Amino acid sequence: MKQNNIVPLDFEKPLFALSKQIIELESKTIHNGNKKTVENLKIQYENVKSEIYKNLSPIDKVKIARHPQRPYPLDYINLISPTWYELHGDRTGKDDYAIVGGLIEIDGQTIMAIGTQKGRNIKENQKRNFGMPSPEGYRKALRLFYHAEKFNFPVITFIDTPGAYPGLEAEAHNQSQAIAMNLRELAGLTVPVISVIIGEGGSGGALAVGVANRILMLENSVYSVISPEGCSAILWRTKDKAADAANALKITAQDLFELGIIDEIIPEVEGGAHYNPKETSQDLLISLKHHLQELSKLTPEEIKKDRQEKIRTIGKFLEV
Amino acid sequence: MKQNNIVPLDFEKPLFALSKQIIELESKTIHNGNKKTVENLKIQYENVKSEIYKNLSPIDKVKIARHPQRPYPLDYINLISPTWYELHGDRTGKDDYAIVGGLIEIDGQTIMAIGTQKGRNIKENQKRNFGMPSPEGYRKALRLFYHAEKFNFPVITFIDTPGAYPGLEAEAHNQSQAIAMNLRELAGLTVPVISVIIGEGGSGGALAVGVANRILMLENSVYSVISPEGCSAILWRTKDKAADAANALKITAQDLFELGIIDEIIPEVEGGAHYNPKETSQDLLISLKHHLQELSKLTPEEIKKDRQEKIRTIGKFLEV
Amino acid sequence: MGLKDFFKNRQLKKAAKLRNGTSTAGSVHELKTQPPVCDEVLCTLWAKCTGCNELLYTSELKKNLGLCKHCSYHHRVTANERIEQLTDFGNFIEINENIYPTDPLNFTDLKPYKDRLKEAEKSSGSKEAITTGIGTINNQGVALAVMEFQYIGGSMGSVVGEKITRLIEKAIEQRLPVIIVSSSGGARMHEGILSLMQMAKTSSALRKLHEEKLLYISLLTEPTFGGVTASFSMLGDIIISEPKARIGFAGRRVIEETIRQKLPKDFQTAEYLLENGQIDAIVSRSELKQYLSNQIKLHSQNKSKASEKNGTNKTTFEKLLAWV
Amino acid sequence: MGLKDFFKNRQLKKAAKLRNGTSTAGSVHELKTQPPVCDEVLCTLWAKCTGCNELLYTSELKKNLGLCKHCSYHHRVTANERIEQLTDFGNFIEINENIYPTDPLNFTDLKPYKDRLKEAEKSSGSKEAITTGIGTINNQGVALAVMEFQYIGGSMGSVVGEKITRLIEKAIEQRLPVIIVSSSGGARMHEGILSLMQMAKTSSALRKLHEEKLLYISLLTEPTFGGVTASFSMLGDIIISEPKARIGFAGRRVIEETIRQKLPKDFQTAEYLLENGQIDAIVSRSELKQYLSNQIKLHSQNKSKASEKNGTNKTTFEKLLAWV
Ligand SMILES: [Zn+2]
Ligand SMILES: [Zn+2]
Repeated sequence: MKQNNIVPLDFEKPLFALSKQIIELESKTIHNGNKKTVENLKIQYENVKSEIYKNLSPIDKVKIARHPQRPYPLDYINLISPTWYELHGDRTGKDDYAIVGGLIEIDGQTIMAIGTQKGRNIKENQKRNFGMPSPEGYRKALRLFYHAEKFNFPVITFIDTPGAYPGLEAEAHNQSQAIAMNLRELAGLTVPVISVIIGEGGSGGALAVGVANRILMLENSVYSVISPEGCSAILWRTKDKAADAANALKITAQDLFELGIIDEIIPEVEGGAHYNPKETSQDLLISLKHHLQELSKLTPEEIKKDRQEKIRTIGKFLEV
Repeated sequence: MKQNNIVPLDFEKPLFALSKQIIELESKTIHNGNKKTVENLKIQYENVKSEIYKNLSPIDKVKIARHPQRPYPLDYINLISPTWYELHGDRTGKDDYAIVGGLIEIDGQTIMAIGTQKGRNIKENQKRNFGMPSPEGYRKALRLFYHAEKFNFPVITFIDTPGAYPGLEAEAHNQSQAIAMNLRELAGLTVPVISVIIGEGGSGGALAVGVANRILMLENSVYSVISPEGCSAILWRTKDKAADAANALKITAQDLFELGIIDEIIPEVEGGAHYNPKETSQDLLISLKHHLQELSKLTPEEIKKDRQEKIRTIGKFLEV
Repeated sequence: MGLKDFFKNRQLKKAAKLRNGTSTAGSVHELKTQPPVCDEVLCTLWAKCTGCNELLYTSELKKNLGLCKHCSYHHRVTANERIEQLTDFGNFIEINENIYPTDPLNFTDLKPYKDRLKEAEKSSGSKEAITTGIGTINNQGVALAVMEFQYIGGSMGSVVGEKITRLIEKAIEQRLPVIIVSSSGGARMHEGILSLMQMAKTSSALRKLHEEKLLYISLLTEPTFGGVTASFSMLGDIIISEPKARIGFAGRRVIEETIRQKLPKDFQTAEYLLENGQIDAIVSRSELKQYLSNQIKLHSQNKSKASEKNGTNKTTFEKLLAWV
Repeated sequence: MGLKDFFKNRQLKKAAKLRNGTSTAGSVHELKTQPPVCDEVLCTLWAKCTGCNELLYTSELKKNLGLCKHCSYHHRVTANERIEQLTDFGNFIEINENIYPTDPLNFTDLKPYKDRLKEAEKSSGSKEAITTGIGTINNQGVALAVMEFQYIGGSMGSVVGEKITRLIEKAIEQRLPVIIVSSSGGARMHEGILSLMQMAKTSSALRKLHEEKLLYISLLTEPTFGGVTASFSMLGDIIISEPKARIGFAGRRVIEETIRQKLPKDFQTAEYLLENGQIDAIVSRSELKQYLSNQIKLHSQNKSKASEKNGTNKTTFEKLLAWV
């Protein structure tokens, strides 16, 4: 019942209020026998809680996915690997901190881990540009993809980004080409690639590190061609229809699973991974191990073919 | 005898003075019979001329190699190929005009031509940075090397550069790595590479487009690990010993041929290629055709091996 | 004979020619049997130049490939017009023309996606935002895709992705160079994640094309943005653009809102891209066919040297038809 | 027993150990039979820290790997000291130690090159600007090259180029990772074009290593410039640097003269390079051996999984000796 300094989301506020009430009442009633009220409140709490979290709307999930305390790639890396050797830079002029990459170990096997990394506070977000990569970030990732292929490292990407950065320099340095090259070259890798959407999967900026043999999503993460707000602004011609857009776009893990885009949903603890990063990371690790194990049975050419065939089939159309 | 608006170099001044004298005298003596003097002067002219050009010192050749009217890559390309499709840009943020690249044709075969390009005047030199490439220029060249390999185009590089640009942005964008990558990747190409030093071969900045199966030099071009002026400043601790440095460094085509670095010296007309670019370009074309023909007999793997073995043997040391 | 009649006649001739040639699954391209589709500007007698505001005869503008005779501004042309401009007379056959969009997400914003599709077909005269096919350019075979901006802003949904992918696969099968003419606002939101994934699908197909060492020329035209630029459009061996075309990843307005400053006037123009090393050349529409033709020739003659003994190098359209 | 004696003793032990092991062509590394070579600063009792000007016991400084105990400034160490710091006790054997410089151009500036060579050998205690060999790092075999800045500014002439090239060839032959520790002012002018061409030679060898998918870690130390940076130094799969090391292509003064402005203070430092995406990490000397060891392990364990059944993965130095 203790919320561990978790910042409540709007739809969680009734729950937090109840929790506060219970705690207050409990401390008061230790010496008088008013246990019955507390018991009732606790039952009420559980009911409210299960109702809230059972009926999360897509836009609620967007809020959880963007929760400022949600675990980021470096948190998961820290929780699932004994090793972390970060490798920096695109070699041509910039180290983009919105993308991190380096070596981790799973079951004594070396893995190239890549993540789009948000900051925890204003200062860190200035450094990491709120998790919005520049072309140099994608080119760093590409360098590390090649590195992984050279040394036979499977690649795991952790995705949590609002999208590629829409900035002047980003355009001048050819954001489009940086993303496009990653799409093409990821498609051609002969080592396993597993992508995990851990928060926001923001359009092309996410896909640029998300062309994979297996795509996993955390239960409360979202993945979309455009942000609900952006979609609302364009199609509804107002910024206020983000919730409608979130519904229409089919962006939740459940939606994407049903559409056949993703391979597995990793469960989160009630309320979201930020309530217990450790538990979520262990579930994630089990899943990663499983998929790594499966993919290890394939030859390099089969791994590449597996990925390309997976991508090839995506799309719905009518052929007469 | 007419100098075609050629700017004289210091050691050519006696020659230009004589020439002027002859022309003046000739026009005066058309109606009086003073032909004898003119005849004598002409004989003197020829003697002076052959003496001057026979005894060019290394620093004289440096001056010819840097002559502002010396033909540049685009001049030769224009003179030897019916086709010129320039390809621009490194795809990541800049088109460096100090390096030009594109497709030409020789004997109905497509060739990737790359050149380090100086400007003819101040404005053009601002654009082309006096022929000193930036990292982006070398990366453009690298992109075109890969393009050439993909489509089975032999590569011809025309080299005339004081060197890679020593600038702040150039360092920030990793000039070193840009050059180094070109060295490594040129060594690995499976299509023929022929390099021609047509003017100044300035150190690593020249070598970055000069790792080749065949290295040719125009008769009055130079190729050096450091400019004579730079060497003088460092080793003589004065800027005035450039001539001595030019001697010591062994930088002329003749020197490099004797050292086994280059494969052929392309003759220039007396005084230098700028006196007759057409003639020099035709000699160059004949030579290029010859080497292309020879290299066309090799398989891709043999072409690569030929280049690597050529490079492998360079160096003088004592092994006991 | 008026100009309109001339065009119609010419198309009917082409259609006849094509019909005689084809006996396989590929059907004749729409262009060949219907009158040219015009947007409002082009179909009135006069049009105002977007570049210089001069008034132009629309018929003359059309004859002039959509270029203003005063300022050379390159007006947008339809996919059909583009195909006509680029390929040899009568030598283009559409493939996969019977792939239609669906509404996989049951998407409705202010209007159902299904309705938008119908309207788009009606207003653009095109069945989707792209036409793909096989044709010849100066007697050289080519796999050609042309996007239709009039169809929901040339947006890429499942159909565009599938058609491009199949075209690339066909090119690999037949050893043909690929040319894609882009004009798009980006991914088609109404198909959600499925449209995003078309970026991966087309890029993955291009990875195979790359491995096969076949030429891919990407032509960028006004405007090319978003998921299209960030996938197949920027993956050309050769990337060229028409003059003044606006090309970018993010839209100008979004960037200005993000960075809170005005952008330079030439930002995201073809000229800006050339300056910033992103494209190989800017080619005027009047020289485009020759440019493409020469590039194809330059990129095939070295390989073909080996096979010279097998006879001529030229691709007859009849040969191509047999492949469709 | 004084510290000096301790060092000497230790080296003699190593030498003995090595001699027992080696029966092939490779001879024991110089380090093992001669007292450590000190430069003027290190051999006096006290030294002034380059970083903070504090006075330090030279013996203590040496024991502390050359790091200042006050400010952690990384003082330059000799190639021999570096080898000692990185490789396992006694487990390094020099190869190609009998390659000597010549004077191919008969070069004389204010002084004949021949004289400079003699002086350099004397002042540096090294026979050239590099030492190459095979050793182990935490029981993992490695091909190691360490440049000696004291020898004509660590400049690369024919010998440096040849030794690096041979080391890489040896690594390919024996399937060993390569580590090169750079410290150099650039190419050696006194060998003219021959020194320039060593850039191509070493890079060409690295191209082969790359194709063989063997690991190459480049360690940049104070200072690394010119033709060395612009060839093998910048071609590492992993490129790391010691803190505050100055690394670049052109020298600071040359750039300031060219662009006519002052450069930022941290320009061309390791920290600047990291910020500008040019290196993977800055690693303190005290953690260097462990870092290298872990990287080698990380880069070999996936491959070795397949060969697990063939027994242990560890490289004994004896195995390595047999290869030299
Ligand atoms: Zn106009
Ligand atoms: Zn200190």
